Amino acid sequence: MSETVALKKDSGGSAPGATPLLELRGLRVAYGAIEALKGIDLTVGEGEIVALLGGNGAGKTTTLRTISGMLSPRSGEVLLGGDRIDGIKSHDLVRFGIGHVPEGRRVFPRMSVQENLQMGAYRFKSVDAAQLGRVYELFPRLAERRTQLSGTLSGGEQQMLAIGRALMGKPELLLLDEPSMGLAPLVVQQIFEIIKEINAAGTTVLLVEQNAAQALALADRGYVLETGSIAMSGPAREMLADSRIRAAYLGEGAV
Amino acid sequence: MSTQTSSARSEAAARLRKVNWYQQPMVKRLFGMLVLALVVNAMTGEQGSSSDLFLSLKDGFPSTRMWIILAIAIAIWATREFAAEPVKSGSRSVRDLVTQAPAVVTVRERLQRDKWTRWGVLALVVVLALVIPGQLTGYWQTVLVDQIAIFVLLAIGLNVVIGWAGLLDLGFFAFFAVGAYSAAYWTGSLPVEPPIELNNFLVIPVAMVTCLIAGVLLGAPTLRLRGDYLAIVTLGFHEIVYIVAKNADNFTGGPQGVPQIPPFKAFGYEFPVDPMPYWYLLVALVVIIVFAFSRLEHSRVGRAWTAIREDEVAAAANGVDTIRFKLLAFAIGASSSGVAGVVYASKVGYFNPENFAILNSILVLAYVLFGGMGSIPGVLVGTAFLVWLPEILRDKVPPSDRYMYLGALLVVMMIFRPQGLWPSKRRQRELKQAEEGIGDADAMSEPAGGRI
Amino acid sequence: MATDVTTPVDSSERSADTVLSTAGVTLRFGGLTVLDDVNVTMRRGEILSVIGPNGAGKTSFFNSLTGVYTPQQGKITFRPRSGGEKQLLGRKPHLVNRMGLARTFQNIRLFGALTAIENVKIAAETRLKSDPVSIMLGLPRARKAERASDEKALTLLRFVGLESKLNELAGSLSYGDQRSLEIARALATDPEVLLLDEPAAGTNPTEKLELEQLIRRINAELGVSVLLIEHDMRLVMSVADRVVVLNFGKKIAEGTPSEIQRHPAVIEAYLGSGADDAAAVEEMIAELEAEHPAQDGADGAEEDQ
Amino acid sequence: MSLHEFWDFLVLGVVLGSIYAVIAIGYTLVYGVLQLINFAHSEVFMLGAYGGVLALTAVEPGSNPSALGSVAYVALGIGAGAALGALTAFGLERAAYRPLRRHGAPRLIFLITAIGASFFLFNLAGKLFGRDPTSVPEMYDNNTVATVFGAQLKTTQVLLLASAVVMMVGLDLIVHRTKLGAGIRAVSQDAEVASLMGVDIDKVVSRTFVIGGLLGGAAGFLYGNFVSQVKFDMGFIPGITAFAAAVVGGIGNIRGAMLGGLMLGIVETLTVPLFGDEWRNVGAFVVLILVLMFRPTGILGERVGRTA
Amino acid sequence: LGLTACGDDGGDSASGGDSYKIAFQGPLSGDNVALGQNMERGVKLALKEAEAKGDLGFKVEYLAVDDQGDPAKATAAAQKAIDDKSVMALVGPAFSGPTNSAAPLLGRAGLTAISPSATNPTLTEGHKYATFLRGVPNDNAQGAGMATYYAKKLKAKKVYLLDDKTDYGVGLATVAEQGLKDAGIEVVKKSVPQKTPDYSATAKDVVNSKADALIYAGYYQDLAPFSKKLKEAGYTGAGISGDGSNDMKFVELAGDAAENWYLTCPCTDASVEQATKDFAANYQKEYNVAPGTYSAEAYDLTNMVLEQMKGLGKGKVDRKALYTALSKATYKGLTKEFSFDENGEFGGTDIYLYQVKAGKIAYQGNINELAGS
Ligand SMILES: Nc1ncnc2c1ncn2[C@@H]1O[C@H](COP(=O)(O)OP(=O)(O)OP(=O)(O)O)[C@@H](O)[C@H]1O
Ligand SMILES: Nc1ncnc2c1ncn2[C@@H]1O[C@H](COP(=O)(O)OP(=O)(O)OP(=O)(O)O)[C@@H](O)[C@H]1O
Ligand SMILES: CC(C)C[C@H](N)C(=O)O
Ligand SMILES: [Mg+2]
Ligand SMILES: [Mg+2]
Repeated sequence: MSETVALKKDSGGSAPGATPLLELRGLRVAYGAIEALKGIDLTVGEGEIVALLGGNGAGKTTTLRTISGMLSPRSGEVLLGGDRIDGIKSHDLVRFGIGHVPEGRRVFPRMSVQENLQMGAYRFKSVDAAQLGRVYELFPRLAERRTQLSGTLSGGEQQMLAIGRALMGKPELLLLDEPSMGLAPLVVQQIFEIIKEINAAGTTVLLVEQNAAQALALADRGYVLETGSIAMSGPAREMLADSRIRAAYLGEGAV
Repeated sequence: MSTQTSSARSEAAARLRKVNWYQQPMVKRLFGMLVLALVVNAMTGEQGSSSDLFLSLKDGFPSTRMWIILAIAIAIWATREFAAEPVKSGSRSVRDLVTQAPAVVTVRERLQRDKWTRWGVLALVVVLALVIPGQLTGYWQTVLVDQIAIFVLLAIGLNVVIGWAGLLDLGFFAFFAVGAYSAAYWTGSLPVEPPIELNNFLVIPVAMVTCLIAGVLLGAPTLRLRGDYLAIVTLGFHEIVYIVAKNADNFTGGPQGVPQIPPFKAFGYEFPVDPMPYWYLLVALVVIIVFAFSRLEHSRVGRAWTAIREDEVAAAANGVDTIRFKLLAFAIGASSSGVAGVVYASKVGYFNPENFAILNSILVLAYVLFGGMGSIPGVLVGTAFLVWLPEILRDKVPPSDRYMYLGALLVVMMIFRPQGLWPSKRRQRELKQAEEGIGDADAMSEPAGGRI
Repeated sequence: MATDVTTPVDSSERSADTVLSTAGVTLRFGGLTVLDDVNVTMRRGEILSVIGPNGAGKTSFFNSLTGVYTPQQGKITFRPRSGGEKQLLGRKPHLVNRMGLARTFQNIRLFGALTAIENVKIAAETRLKSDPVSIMLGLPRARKAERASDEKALTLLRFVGLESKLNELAGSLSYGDQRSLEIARALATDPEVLLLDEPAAGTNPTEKLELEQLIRRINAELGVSVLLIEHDMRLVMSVADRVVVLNFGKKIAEGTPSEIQRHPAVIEAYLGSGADDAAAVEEMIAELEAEHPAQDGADGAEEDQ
Repeated sequence: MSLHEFWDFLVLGVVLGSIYAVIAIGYTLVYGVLQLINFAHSEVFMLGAYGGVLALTAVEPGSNPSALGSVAYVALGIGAGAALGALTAFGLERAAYRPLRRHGAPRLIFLITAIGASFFLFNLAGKLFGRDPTSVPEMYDNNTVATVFGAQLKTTQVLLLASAVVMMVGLDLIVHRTKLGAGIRAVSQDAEVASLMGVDIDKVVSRTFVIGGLLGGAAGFLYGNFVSQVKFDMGFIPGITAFAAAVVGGIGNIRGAMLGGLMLGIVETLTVPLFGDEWRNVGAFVVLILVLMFRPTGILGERVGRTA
Repeated sequence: LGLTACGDDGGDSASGGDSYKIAFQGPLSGDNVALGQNMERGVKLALKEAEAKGDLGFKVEYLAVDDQGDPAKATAAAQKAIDDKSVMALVGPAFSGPTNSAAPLLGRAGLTAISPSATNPTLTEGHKYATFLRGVPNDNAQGAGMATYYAKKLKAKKVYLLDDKTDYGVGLATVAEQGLKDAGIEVVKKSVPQKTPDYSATAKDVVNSKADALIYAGYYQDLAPFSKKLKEAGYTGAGISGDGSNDMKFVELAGDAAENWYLTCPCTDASVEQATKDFAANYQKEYNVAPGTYSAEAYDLTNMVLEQMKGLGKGKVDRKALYTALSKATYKGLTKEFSFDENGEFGGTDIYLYQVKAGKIAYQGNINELAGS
């Protein structure tokens, strides 16, 4: 019922789209006494790639987990296409077209590649063969290893599988948590390429990355999270040029 | 196009976000209380009968008792829902009055700071432990010696294995049996003659060594197994020891058991039937063992155990000889269990394989966890309490229902206070971290997947 | 098979200087060959980096060196400073560690519920003698050992810059601190060779720079040889003396960083046009800077704790 | 032991083993989703037995029911047993394990809770239904149905074997062919991520318990019928053996549980003529230890170790 | 902690001299409770009647001591009676195993244990338990009776002899084996411990052994499933079991499979024998069931104890005196005349045979007479 509609990419790509697909308003999230998000506001326009940057423990993962319903906010709102979705459990949220590729890949190790992909389509009555074909087209490596147990895949292959699995749910909004972590340079490039392709095909992307340079090179806009608050935001290209960003996240001239 | 889908989405979102009346926590809690009331009603009802299976159900549902219990349940629920604040603040102020009173605070601080105060308190506890039981009736003295003290000794040993080294041992009681049979053997009470008959006191070290060896023999082939597997293998070991005790009639005397084991004798003094001398002996043993073990806990050995418990691979990679330390834990635990076996055998004078039924291993484990795994005071208090409880219940509830209450208590305790009565600091931290999703609080195995 | 692009080193010099060498190491899991005839030689005092695509067998190589896995074939020889030769193949992990090889893990593995100093002490104590009996009796020997391990742990924590967090729980430290702690713990076993598995994964560029410094200091100040697995080429290129490249379990190249960077097989299998990509980003930045005259970024990096 | 006798005992072993197999599946299923040794499963089994007997007592089969009547009674017994078993398992999960799951309690806590629940349940059953055994009403004439290699197969044995096979095949289909099965497998491997795929964890866990309960309860009734009496503490020994069987087969692996169950049933039964009845449990546990020594994760357990 | 609170909890309140207690020890919970209950009711009935008559001059109360039929639990249970200083005598322990473990304690405490049913022959050997008195013929008689019956009456060729590994079962089986062998009968002797859940393999073994007769030396709770499995395995020979199985509960549990089983007992059927008819009626009235195995014997022994207490007189009853009196006394009870030799052993050797017929345990009469010897 909530089939994703392919949208053309906003040609301008710089400003938030007219219709923000995702909106966070004053979001506060805490683990027990520790407040990990201290009231953040963030929007992702339809068709955009937005990069969320920040140091370790800044709260990036927490943000994504809150959006996909694994954590519930202490206060604040999460809106998807204008509707409040905070408080909805993650397994229900899947129906709203949110795909989440978690930190550290987390494939189902004792299922084959194909079974993992089928799990991605769990929310549908049956697995859409065409979509499966598209994913295999996007990741020919996975097609080769259809029957291999995914626990024995290499890190990069697992990352591809995790993304492919999320795509099987035909998400409108794809949340990616550090997709380049622990991957070989070549694979990192491939992954970024693929993200670009997915986005071009109409999926909106919220990308969390440590690898700031590449993330910003890819994204339309960016946010920087520092200890639970948004420290900076703006068009990606401008952020790339910002000297503070460059000092802190591109490793230039520091120390 | 997208307007249509988005309106469908709005509806779905609104529906999913809506909390129906029956989903309200308050209502759920009411429901829970009602179910609980019915369970309590079943627990406290008439003893059923195998010739009329419906007797107890017919009698209890419905009955006046049922209505009363339901009313109480609803009253408790209502107090919690509607008058929680006054009650809580009341109890808080009482607690503050007690815990924050200047006198209490200074005492606590002195306890924390001053080593000598601590020693003083400990000495006082020991003195009380020596004096008070003298005032009890014979029955309770017997319970204290035959059960509480013996189980305490066992629990301290098992605590080393599971609380410190994190090895899930479901067959611990088997070592107790080994100790008891050693005592029987070396005092010449078994069908087979020992090479020389020993004084019971001398049997203690012999039994310790025997159990130590048994511990190592059991441990060596099984310690490479993952936690859960270790559990079932040790359970199997216990079963095997039990069955051998029962069936190797020519050696163990079989199910008829071992009669007439002589009591302790020293310098012409023979321990009488009276439990008190045994009590002093056991207190001495407990004090010595507690003293030695707590030194161990805060030494490199204790730290190595913790390391193994938390991450065996990392421990080995940092030079910790994991097998050796695990065996050490097994052996130490087993030998203290063996001591308990000797004292028990000498005290009661008669035992048979049923004394070592498999349920006991599970019980000791429950005692350790109830008290607070890894914490010596916790284990002492928890075991004493749980052994005492069924005894006191004997007169309060139908005797055969006692273990029903024990089981219920364990479940409630694990849900509301999983760290145990008196947890160790380390263990509490582990639990807290486990709750936050960092690491695994027991070495039962590598986490095979995510947490649920 | 392996294309060795280094200028061959004088063999006598090599053997004299070698601290660790593998010969024909082959590891299989079922039908899968994870390491295939791997020959690697590490010189005393160098920083040697192992790179290669995901699943190339780097971690498995570490696991084989440290006794976690036992390769089916091959020889692993360790030459301690004290002289002699020791075979490591098939040795248990703790014994390998005692000989002088220490490691960290790809996914940090600390003892989370213990404090920072306790973590380090556990490692330090494996080098000290005190038996359970003397501990239980509280003999002076045991007390002395306890003091010694305290001191050693303190020194090492100071070395990695964690002296202010001695009594914090390892599990509650920040990611970067956990990394440092894991390294300190490894160092506490007095290794001659330190094996680091992707220490820079998941850290940001600033933290990477700090890590780079730490690795250099370990190498220079403590005289420990370092074997480093890393995907971050910037770190590898700047810190490593030499680089070994694995692919599909085979060594495909070996050489200095700059040689490796230009090695066609390595570029194809591993680096891709990554170097160019980075360059492209640089270019783009330069362009942008030209457009918007540089902003003042004086109050720059305040983000790291 | 002559060959003929061997077949005799083998048949008995297979019958006993198939019961163990069905119980073992309950352990393995729960272990799969919660990594929990559900000690209380033996009580699910016991209550299932009582469930069947209660239902039969309520309808009171006459002494010699007709053929059709026999079938109806057996079906009623199995159905009621399965129902009470499922209810017990469901209640257990709700009341005891779910709260623990909520605060991510470590597995040891789960284990002790399970032990506590087990104590509670079997003593409660003793309280409700009396502590001495109740006989299972006769539902059919226990005739010889077939002869295999000279060994006679009785109605009871055929009934048991057939039901066990049906249950096992059914379960295998559910787990490998249905979405619920996919959900169970996903939750067992990574629950959090499963929920990201749209799997409702609570529901899956709950249903897993219910399935295990259905099987355990039905097996309980069948076993009660097999040994002709039910008793409040009847769950303990078959429970432990079935648990061992699950481990022998490789815990978490459903087919392994079936294999392990059969194996232990056969070994246990063959021990009787070879060494005497008193050693039967030793046989099972010796097999357990031997298997684990050579295959530390059980016969069909996973072999992939974790990379450091 | 709480321990101190229970100091005043023991219950040694009485012993003023006008109130005593008589305890009964046996399985009152756990397995084989029917056997314990039969006796407990006999004891209670005796006490109740004495109270109603009111000619004792002091009050006598009842104390239940539950050993669950388990030797391991018997010591703690007996301790309860020992600790209660107003307990003057203990009827029981009911089973031989628990007697073996508890009697030493009772002996040291000087508390008389007078058992209506513990039949293991060795219990009285060499007077090893100082205060144990047996009020029943021991299993030398019962085992021999079984053997005689098989040899003479049923002319068995091969007997499968199974014991349950309890003191009672082993004792009985040993005697029976001897008797059978003396009569030239082939014997296959095996043991299956009590509480074995599944008897199908053993039943198969019985059939395979081609024995034409079977002796089960154990209690009803195990015989019931065993007999069912025997039937299922196609065993058609004779079966005989002892007093441990002689209870309606056996028939209830085993159903059809119990048919034709012989049961022996050193006890008579209270409802049949003339002397106990009144007792049986009162019992029936009080408990709404017919008296069971050893109900009447327990009743008799309780009365014997009461008589001796009365003889000692109010205020003069103590454990020691009572034991001395009892050990020398002769008492003519409803079932038989009770007296003890210097080991505390009972004099008689009469064993009676019963058989399950049409779902009832039918009394047959004295076994030796029936066997025609
Ligand atoms: N399960 C948890 N329990 C308690 N605190 C947590 C938990 N998960 C995260 N935190 C804390 O919340 C804060 C934000 O963590 P988060 O994982 O969102 O950071 P991040 O930006 O994703 O970092 P990284 O780059 O390391 O992935 C940190 O201080 C972290 O310690
Ligand atoms: N215990 C094991 N059982 C089976 N296969 C294994 C095992 N350990 C590693 N492998 C396989 O060996 C190959 C090499 O893995 P390894 O972890 O060594 O790669 P890596 O080079 O460290 O990769 P990455 O850069 O992603 O960490 C992979 O295909 C992996 O699946
Ligand atoms: C009550 C009786 C059946 C007891 C049995 N005669 C025994 O000695 O144990
Ligand atoms: Mg993160
Ligand atoms: Mg790796």
